[in-house]
Amino acid sequence: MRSTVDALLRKELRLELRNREAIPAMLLFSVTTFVVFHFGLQRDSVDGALAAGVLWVTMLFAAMLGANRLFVAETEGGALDGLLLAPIDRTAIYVAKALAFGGFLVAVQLVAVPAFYLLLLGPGGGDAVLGLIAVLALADIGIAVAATLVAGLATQTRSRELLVSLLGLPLLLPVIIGAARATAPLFAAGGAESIPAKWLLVLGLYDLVFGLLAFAVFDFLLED
Amino acid sequence: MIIASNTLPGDSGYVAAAYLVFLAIVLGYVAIMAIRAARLERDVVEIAELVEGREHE
Amino acid sequence: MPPAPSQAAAAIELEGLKRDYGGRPALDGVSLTLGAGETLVVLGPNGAGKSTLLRVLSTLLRPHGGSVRVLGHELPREAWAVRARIGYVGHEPLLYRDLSGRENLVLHARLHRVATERVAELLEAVGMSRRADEPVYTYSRGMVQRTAVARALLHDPELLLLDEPRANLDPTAAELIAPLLEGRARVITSHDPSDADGADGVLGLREGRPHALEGLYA
Amino acid sequence: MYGKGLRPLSLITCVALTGAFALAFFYAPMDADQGISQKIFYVHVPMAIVALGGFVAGGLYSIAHLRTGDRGYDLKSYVAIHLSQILAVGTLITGSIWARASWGHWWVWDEPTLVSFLIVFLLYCCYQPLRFSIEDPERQARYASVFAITAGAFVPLNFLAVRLAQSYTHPRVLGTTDGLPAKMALAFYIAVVAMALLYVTLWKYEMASKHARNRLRSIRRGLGEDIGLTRSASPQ
Repeated sequence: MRSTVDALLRKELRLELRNREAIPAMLLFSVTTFVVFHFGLQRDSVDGALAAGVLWVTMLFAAMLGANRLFVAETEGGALDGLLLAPIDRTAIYVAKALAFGGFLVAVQLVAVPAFYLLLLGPGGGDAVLGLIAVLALADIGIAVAATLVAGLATQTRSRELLVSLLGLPLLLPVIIGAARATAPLFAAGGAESIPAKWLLVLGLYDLVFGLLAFAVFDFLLED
Repeated sequence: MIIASNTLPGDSGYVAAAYLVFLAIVLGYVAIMAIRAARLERDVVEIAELVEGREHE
Repeated sequence: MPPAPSQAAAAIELEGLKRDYGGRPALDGVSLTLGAGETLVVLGPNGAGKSTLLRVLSTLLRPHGGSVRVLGHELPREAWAVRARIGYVGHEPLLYRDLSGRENLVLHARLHRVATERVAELLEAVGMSRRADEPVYTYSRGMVQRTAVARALLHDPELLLLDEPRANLDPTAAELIAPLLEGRARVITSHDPSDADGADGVLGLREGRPHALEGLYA
Repeated sequence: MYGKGLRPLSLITCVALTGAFALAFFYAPMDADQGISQKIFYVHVPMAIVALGGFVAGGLYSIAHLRTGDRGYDLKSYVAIHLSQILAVGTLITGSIWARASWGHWWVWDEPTLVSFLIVFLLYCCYQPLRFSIEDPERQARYASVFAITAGAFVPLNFLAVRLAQSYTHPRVLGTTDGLPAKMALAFYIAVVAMALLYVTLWKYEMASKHARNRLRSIRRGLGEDIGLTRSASPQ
C-alpha cells in the first residue's frame, strides 16, 4: 500500500506541476476574496471572531474550488480505469489524492495567510503564529479528508461542479465552526489569548471520524 | 379552541399554526402518495389490457 | 518471452454471463471457454455487448449473473489475483492525457511492481521512443493506441483483451505490435469478419446474446 | 409484502397521535414562563427526533446495501431518508414558529437543535440531486449509499460542534427533555412514540407503493413493452 500511494502521489504532484491548475487558482481566489471582504465589510482591518471568520470562509471556498478539479484528470482518457486495472489496493487512490489535496491546501495557505495578515488582520493578531499553524494543520486534514471523499462521490456524475460544493459546504461546517472558534482568540485585538482545547478536540475528532469513514467507503465508489 | 384575536396572533395562534403545519405536511404527503397510487392503478390497468391483447394473438 | 501458460487451466470459462448496463441487459447469457494461449475473436454489430464482455473479463465490470473464471480465478471474488496477469486495450487509452507516454508507463510499471527498464524496452518495441517524453494529448490516435498497447504489455500478461485493436492502427504499427502479442491468450473484438480466420475460436454476439455468424449483421 | 400490516398500524398510529396531542393539551400542565406556546414542544421535538432516527436508519440500510449488494436495502434507505427530509421540513417550520412565539423572532441562532437541524437538512437536500445525476441504477444506488453513510456519520458530529458553539451563550431549553415535570414527560414520550409510529406507517406505505411500481416496471419490461429507462432519483 505504501509504495502504491507513493507512486500515485508522485503522479499527482507531477500533474499539478505540469498543469499548475489547482494551487494558483486557489491562491488567486483567496487573495481576491480578502479584497472582496475588505470592501464588503467596509473595514480596513478585522480582529477576533470577525478575522477568524473571514480567514476560514475564504479557505473553505478556496478548498471547494480546488476540490472541483480533484478527479478531473482521472475522468479523461479513461485514466481511472487504468488505475483500477492495476493489482493495487484501491483505497490508495483515495489516500494519494487526499494527501495531494492537503499539500495543495498547505501550499496555498503558505502565501494566503501572510497575505491575510498583511491585508486585513488588525495589529494585535500577529504574535500567535504557532497556535494558528496547529489549527491550520488540523483543519486542513479535515478539509482534505472530506473534500476528497465528496469529490470522488461527485466527479463521476453529470452535475459535478454543483455537487462538490453543495455536498462539501454542509459537510465541512463542523471544521469551520471548530477552526473559527479556535482562531478567534488568536486574533483578539488585545493580543493573542490561548486556544480553548475543546475546539482542537472537535477538529481532531472530525479528522479521525471522516478519515476512517472515507477509508472504509471510498472503494465502493470505484467498484462498477 | 382558537380564539380569534385581531392583534398579533396570540401565543395560542402560534400553537395552532404549528400543529396545522404538521397536519398539512402529513396530509400533503398522503395526497401525493394517493396521486402516485392512482397512477400506479392506471399502469396496472394498462398492463392488464396489454396481457389480454397478447392472449388473443 | 511471455511465460509458458503455467497450469493447463483454461484462460477463460464463462457460463451464462449476465450484465446490466444503464438499467438494460447488455449481456444476457454468454457462455464460452478459451484454452490457455488460444485466440478468440468476438464479432457483432455496435451495441452487441462486445466491449461490455471485455470489460467484465478485465475485472472493470462485475458480472450481474452467471459464473466467470479467468486464468483459474473466479470473478469478482478473486479479481485482484487476475489483474496482474491480464492486459486490456479498450477504446480509451487509459492514460493520463497531461502526462508523457514515458511518465504514464513508469506509473503503471510502479503500480504493477515491474522494473522501470521494461518501459524503455516496450516504448522501443512499439516505436514510440522518440515521442515518449511529450504529453499524450499531443499524440496522434495511432501513437496513443501504440502507447496503450505498450501499457497493456508492461507486466507481461498471460491474457490480452483487445477491443478493436486495429481500429486506429496504421499497417506499419500493426506489424510492429503483432509479434508482441504472440504466445498469449487473446480475446479480440472486431467488426471485420476476416479477422476471424487464424483464430482458435469465434463468437458472434448480438444484443447481448450469442448469435450464429450468418445474419449477424442482418 | 410491505403493505401487509398497514391497516392495523395506521389505526394504532391515529389513536396514538390523537392521544398524544390530547395529553399534551389537556393533561400536561401549562409551562410556567412560556405559557401555551410551550405546547409546540410536543410536536416539534418528536418530529426532530424521529427525523434524525430516520436519517440514521437510512445510513444503516445503506451499510447493509453495500455489504450485501442487495438493492432492496437501497430502496429502504431511500424511502427512510426521503421521509426524514419531509419531517425535517416540518421540524424547521414548527421550530421557527416556536422561536417566534417564545422569543419574538422567526430564527434563533443560539438554539442548538434548530441550527444543527438546518445544517443536516441542507446536507440531505443534496441526496436527490446526487441520485438524479447518475443514470445507471446500480451505480446510483451505490453512490447514494456512500452518501447516506457519510451523512449519517456527519449528523452526530454536527450536533456536537453546534452544541459546543452555543454553550457559552446561555443555552435555551427548547430541545432538552431532561428536567421535565412528570406529566409533561409522559405526554412528551407518548408524542415521540406516536410520531415514530407515524413514520413507520408512512414508510411502509411508500415502500409498498415503490415496490409495486418497480414490480410493474419489470413486468412491463418482461412484456417487451419497455418504456425506456427514464432518469429518476428513486431506486429502480
